[in-house]
Amino acid sequence: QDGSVVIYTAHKASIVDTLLPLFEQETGLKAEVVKLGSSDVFKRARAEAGAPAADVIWSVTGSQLTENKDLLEAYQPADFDKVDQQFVVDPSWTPYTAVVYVLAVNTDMLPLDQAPKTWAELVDPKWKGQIVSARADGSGSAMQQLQTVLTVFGDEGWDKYTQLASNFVFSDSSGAVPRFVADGEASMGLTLEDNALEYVQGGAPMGIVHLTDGTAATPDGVALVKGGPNPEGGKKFIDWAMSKSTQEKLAMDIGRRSVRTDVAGPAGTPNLSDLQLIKVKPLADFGGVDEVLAKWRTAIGE
Amino acid sequence: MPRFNFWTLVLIFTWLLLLGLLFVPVGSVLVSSLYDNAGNFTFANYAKALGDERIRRAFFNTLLVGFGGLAGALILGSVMAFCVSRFQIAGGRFVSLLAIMALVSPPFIGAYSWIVLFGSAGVARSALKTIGINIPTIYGLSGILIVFSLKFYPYVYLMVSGALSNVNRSLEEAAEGLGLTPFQRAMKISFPLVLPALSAGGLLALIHAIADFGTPRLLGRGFNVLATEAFTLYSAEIGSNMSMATTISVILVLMSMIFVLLQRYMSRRNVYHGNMINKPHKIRLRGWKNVLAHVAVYGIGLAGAIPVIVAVIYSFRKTSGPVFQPGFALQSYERIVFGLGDVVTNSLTFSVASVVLIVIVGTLIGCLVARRTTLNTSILDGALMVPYVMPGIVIGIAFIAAFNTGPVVLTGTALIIILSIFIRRLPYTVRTTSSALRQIGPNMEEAAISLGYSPFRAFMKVTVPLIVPGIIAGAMLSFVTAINELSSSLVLYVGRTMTMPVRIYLLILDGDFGTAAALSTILLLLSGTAVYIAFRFLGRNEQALL
Amino acid sequence: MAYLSVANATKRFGETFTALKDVSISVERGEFFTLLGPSGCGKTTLLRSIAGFNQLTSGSIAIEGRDLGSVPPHKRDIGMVFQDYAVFPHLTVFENVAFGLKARKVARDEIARRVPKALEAVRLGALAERLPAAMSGGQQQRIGLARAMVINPQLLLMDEPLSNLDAKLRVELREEIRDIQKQIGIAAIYVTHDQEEALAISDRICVMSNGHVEQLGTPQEIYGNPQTLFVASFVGTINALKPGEALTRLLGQLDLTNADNTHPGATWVVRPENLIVASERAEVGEPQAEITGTVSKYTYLGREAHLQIHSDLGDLVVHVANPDRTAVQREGEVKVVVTRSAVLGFGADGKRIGV
Amino acid sequence: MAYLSVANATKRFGETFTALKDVSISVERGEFFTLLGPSGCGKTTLLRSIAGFNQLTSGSIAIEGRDLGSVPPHKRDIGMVFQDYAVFPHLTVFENVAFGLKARKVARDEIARRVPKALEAVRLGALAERLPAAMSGGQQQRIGLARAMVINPQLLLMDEPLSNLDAKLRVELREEIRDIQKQIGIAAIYVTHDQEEALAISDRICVMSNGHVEQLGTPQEIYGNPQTLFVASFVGTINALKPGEALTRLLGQLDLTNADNTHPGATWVVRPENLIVASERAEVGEPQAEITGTVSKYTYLGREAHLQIHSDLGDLVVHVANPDRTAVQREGEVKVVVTRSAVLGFGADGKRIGV
Ligand SMILES: Nc1ncnc2c1ncn2[C@@H]1O[C@H](COP(=O)(O)OP(=O)(O)OP(=O)(O)O)[C@@H](O)[C@H]1O
Ligand SMILES: Nc1ncnc2c1ncn2[C@@H]1O[C@H](COP(=O)(O)OP(=O)(O)OP(=O)(O)O)[C@@H](O)[C@H]1O
Ligand SMILES: [Mg+2]
Ligand SMILES: [Mg+2]
Repeated sequence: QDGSVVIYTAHKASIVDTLLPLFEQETGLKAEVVKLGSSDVFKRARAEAGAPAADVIWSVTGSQLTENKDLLEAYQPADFDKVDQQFVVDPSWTPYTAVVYVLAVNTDMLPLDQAPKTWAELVDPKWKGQIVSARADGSGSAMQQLQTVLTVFGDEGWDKYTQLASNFVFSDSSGAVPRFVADGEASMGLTLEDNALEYVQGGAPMGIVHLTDGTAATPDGVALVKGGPNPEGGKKFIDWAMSKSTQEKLAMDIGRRSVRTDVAGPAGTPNLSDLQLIKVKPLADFGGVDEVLAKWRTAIGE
Repeated sequence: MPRFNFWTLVLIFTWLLLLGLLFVPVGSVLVSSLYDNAGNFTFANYAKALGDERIRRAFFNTLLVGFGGLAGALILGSVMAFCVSRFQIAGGRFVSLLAIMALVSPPFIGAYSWIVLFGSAGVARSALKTIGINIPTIYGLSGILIVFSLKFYPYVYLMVSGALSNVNRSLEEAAEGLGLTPFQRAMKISFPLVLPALSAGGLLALIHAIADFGTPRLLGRGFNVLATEAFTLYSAEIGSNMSMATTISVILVLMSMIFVLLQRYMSRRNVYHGNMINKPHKIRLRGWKNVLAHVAVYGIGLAGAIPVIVAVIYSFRKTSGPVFQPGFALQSYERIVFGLGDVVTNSLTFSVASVVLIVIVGTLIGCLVARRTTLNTSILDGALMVPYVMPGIVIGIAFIAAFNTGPVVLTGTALIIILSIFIRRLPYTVRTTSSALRQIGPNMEEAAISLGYSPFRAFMKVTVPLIVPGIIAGAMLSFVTAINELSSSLVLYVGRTMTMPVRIYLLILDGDFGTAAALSTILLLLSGTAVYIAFRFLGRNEQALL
Repeated sequence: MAYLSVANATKRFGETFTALKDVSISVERGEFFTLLGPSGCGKTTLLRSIAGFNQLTSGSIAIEGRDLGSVPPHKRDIGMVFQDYAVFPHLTVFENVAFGLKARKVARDEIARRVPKALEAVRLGALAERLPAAMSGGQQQRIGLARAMVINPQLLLMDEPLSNLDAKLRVELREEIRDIQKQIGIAAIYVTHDQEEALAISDRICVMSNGHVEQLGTPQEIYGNPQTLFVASFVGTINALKPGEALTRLLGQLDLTNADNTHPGATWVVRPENLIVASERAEVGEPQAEITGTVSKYTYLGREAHLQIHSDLGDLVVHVANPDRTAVQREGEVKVVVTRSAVLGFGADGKRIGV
Repeated sequence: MAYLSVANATKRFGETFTALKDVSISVERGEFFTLLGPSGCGKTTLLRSIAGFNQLTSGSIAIEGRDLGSVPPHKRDIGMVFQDYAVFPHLTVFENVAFGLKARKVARDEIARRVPKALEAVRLGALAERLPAAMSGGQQQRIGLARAMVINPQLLLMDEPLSNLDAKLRVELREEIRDIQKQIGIAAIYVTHDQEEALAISDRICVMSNGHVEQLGTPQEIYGNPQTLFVASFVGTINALKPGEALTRLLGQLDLTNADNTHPGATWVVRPENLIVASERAEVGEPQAEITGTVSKYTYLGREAHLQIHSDLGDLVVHVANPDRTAVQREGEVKVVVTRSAVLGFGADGKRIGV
């Protein structure tokens, strides 16, 4: 019906519950949310491609948005000029938050000062069975980390990754990594900053390490669905999502990093500029998805 | 002849149903495995799958966990069924309830609970370590097999205990009189006689074991099976490969179909009608035997319910964000109160509606299949096994594709979810009904017919009352699985039609275990209440549920 | 025209086994017709075919000339008593018996009247409210009987309905069955393994063996005038006389030499009760002969006793009536008198030799 | 000491119904012991209690003095034939019969020898490979019998094992049973509803009624000297003489007036076969009397015929042996002779009056 926007999102329920009432208040539109796993969003959108039901896709990994740009309608929100341009990849979607990749450490098992600080240290065989990671063939973030390693070590990339992988235990999803670390199933885990932050704030014995020889930061994005039932509403939503007040709320209350240059990072996190951010090379540079996955399988010994 | 007409109508109706709700939608999805990304017809996906060393290993691993899980489920399920149906077990109903509850183990919470207890830093494992007992972690093949056994034994238990309590008592007594110990007697007489039920229960366990990806994914630590492969290919954020995922699903489905047909072939030759009059007594055991039986029954029941118990306990733990803190609180419940009414109502209405449909349609089809054996009904019976073995997510996707546009638009409605649950769970009731029917000799119906009842009325008056316990047990199983249905509704839900399992799943994705546990506990409570009502309903015949 | 007629009924199970071979019978309205035969001869199979539960391989069944081939069982208006009782386990005795009446839309108060009457008839009046599981074998059998009789069907089919009852009750119940049957003029087909019962109760008997009809006739005909060796030996007992010199001499004394000569390989038999252990000869005006032998076994049976006598015609069994009242020789040498009409001859094909 | 002894066995079903009341019996090794009684009197219940399938409410069962209370059925070394056959449906005939032998770890070749012998004994040799579902009722019953006998148990319990067989086969099989039983010296308890069979086969008979023992004794004692009215009427048939002037006169003629006077309300009965339709009187030296009446019904039964005679002592049934050989009056007025020893008296409590 009029005035209602259908939003597919991979945002956590708690975030949705915090933010959406604001949207409805501010715009007078009604939001109808379908919350899904990040990979399910596009499966759903693609199945419905004949008669799309969604207007907006909200907070989904940038690489996925790019991959499915045929389903998206390019739209530049009002405040586009405030967006940190390092995160802009494709005109079909707009960066919405930045995701920083970190190492989470269980401080009961491994005091923070003894924890590795670099990828190079992580490769050490003494960490065998101590590093939780999601699977690169399932999780986009694990793939990001793989790409990071490959980028950091250059030609030696696959060798190093193979050594690193022999220290891994795999979790079923990237979301489960910090939980494994917090529970003590393993002492370290490769995860996302905001995920780990939640545990730290929740009082888990956990510390966060930003690896000094290369930390990746990638955008999550928001985009308009091509042929959606209420494109105007969708655009309003994107404008709202990129607005300064929303982005501030996101950073302050929720702990995610804004892509706006005029919004500071969440409390207790280093500034982006203080991190050794590297520009992660795209998959294409390593031979494309299939080849990377094949090499990855060899690397993890499957 | 009127009977011909009636059953012919049922037959035609069933075929239409399958056509509309299954073959057309699902067929188009499956056919996609025969096209490459460019849209050309090819067998390349299959060639690739078969040629891939990794998939071959997954294939054997699948068989390994499938049959390992099957063996475990058969042992646990039959031991429990035998004890409960032959011995007086204090609180027998409670045990049945435990078994049913084990089926209500909400998605993903199950395996996680095992890690909480027996992972590297597992609570139970650590506790044991402090008293000097070192047990291995739950990870790896043996862990998967243990969890599968405990997860799927209720299927065997529910089917077998029903059949066991219908075995003609004289047969067992005859064997005992001939000098067989009770154990030998069980092996040589009781179990062969309930083989159809045993194999039906075993089949359910087997199919679920080979289709389950959550457990191997969480506990496998590198141990891959076809289901995890398919799931990974399907759900990968990067490099997802729908047609390959579908290809593997098809392989999985074909494999399951083979087992289905095998089971049908096996049990077709073994149809023994129970004697509904001379039912077995329950013996009161004494001394150590009594203790042993109780330990076995409660041991299995409680072990199977561990995930549920852990979930309940964790739902009351104090949390801070996703992190559990010492002490107990109702925080998790407070957090789900918002919008709880809607999901509860949705879950209840969807599952009740689909169960009502399932019971009516399923009973009719079950009778058709069991009593009118023609080539047509045999094929129908086989075809009905397709939704039985079809991954829910495939059905969900297929439904969206089929009902999003075109003549019937259903996406976003409650009906589409109800129909998807209906078609997925229909085979259960068909199975339970037809296996209950096969226990009843045709002579009762013949007696009624000779007294002037048309076959249909004879059936309603004599056979149906006799299989009502079976139907109710089947309905309960359907209800419990329907209210827990996740994989297809996850694809089909919209904001208005969110159900509890969907919400639980999403909470788990968010890592919000406490809240998920709270919602699971409520789900458990609802399922438990339904089961309890069913118990009350069958009040004077508690055997019925066993 | 016969009420029920079965023509050339053949029933094969599987490829090879033929349970009924070309069976033709006809039953009149009001007739009490019995199928008699050894275990496994096809009695149940025939009965179930008439009821419509077995499809005949070939042949036809008609009631009043109307072919039943396309009439489903429930429209045949039959009452059937099953060999394995087939009592409804979920219904009380009363409900079991009322079951068929309900199908016929009999009024509630009439049911309340007829059922107790039927239960009384089978002596189960006191157990109306019990469930079958709490009843003995014979009691269950009687439920099945009452259930079939109470509906007054046009055709009452009974498969060994009294096999688990004692003689007393059997006699009582078969009288009841007969009474009701005659009274409402229905046809009844009764399967029994009990020759005496068949003789006592039937208007006509059909003796079957191995799937075919051996002889069809009134009890007198069957017993007194058996047409085949099988019937003679199955209904009642016989002493087959050992071939040899002694037999030839005996047949000579009885004027049967001719018949014997024209039938090579014939079997000559005599019924045990037609042998008379006596000093004096019977008074009838027909040829008679005396056989001498020694008593080898004596069996007391209440109303009669059986003597096994060793003679040169083989071991002969002699039935003596009222052993308590007459002094029976239990040992030593005895003389047995046999009359010409007591001796029956059967050719090598088993068919009766007319004399 | 008796081989098997049951002492004061009582069995209650539920709160109210008592199926066995204080039953005590003892069976010797090598003895053939029969339980006889009307349907529902508790025969199966007693048998099942001995086998250990029923728990007695009170009382004890012992074999060779050893109490069986705590011995589970499979250790009792019994062979049991069930009233409902209880043939294993998933096993062939051969496997059914071999079943108990395998449990006893009998060598394979011995099984291959004994099973066919047992199957021959029950005339099922040709059907060894069939499944029970494809067999007739009587055939299934015989599987059960062979299965129980082949193991040569110490105690053979048979619950109406021949109820679905024809007389011929019944006689043959009961001879087989007896032979085997005597030969290996086991005790056998046989439940039957067939009085004649009980009389023919048993060493001793226990007549039960309503859960209690009426009389225990040899066949002669049971039949010839019944101790209660129930036994007299259950085993064989009786004519109860109608009280009145005619009876008083008859008793007077037979010298029984005294006995009648000391037992008010006594019942006087006479067995049908002890009534003689004759012109001349019997020759025995005891008091006899003549009853005059008219024939109201004639029933032909092959070896004998039954006459129903209407007289002022009530309707009397008379059995006539060999109706084919003797000319029996089928109508009109007849005279019936009765001797003093043929008349049995029972007091108001059903107990026999000694005379
Ligand atoms: N489970 C039960 N509950 C209540 N009463 C029962 C039960 N089983 C049997 N009876 C009753 O106990 C009595 C004795 O039963 P039993 O089976 O011993 O009889 P029976 O002598 O074997 O009779 P039949 O010759 O008909 O088989 C019967 O009147 C029967 O109704
Ligand atoms: N389903 C079947 N398949 C093959 N043979 C069968 C089947 N049913 C019965 N028979 C055979 O057919 C023959 C006739 O069986 P039927 O049941 O008619 O015998 P019956 O005369 O009733 O015997 P009984 O007196 O023992 O009950 C038997 O020899 C039996 O073995
Ligand atoms: Mg039969
Ligand atoms: Mg009995």
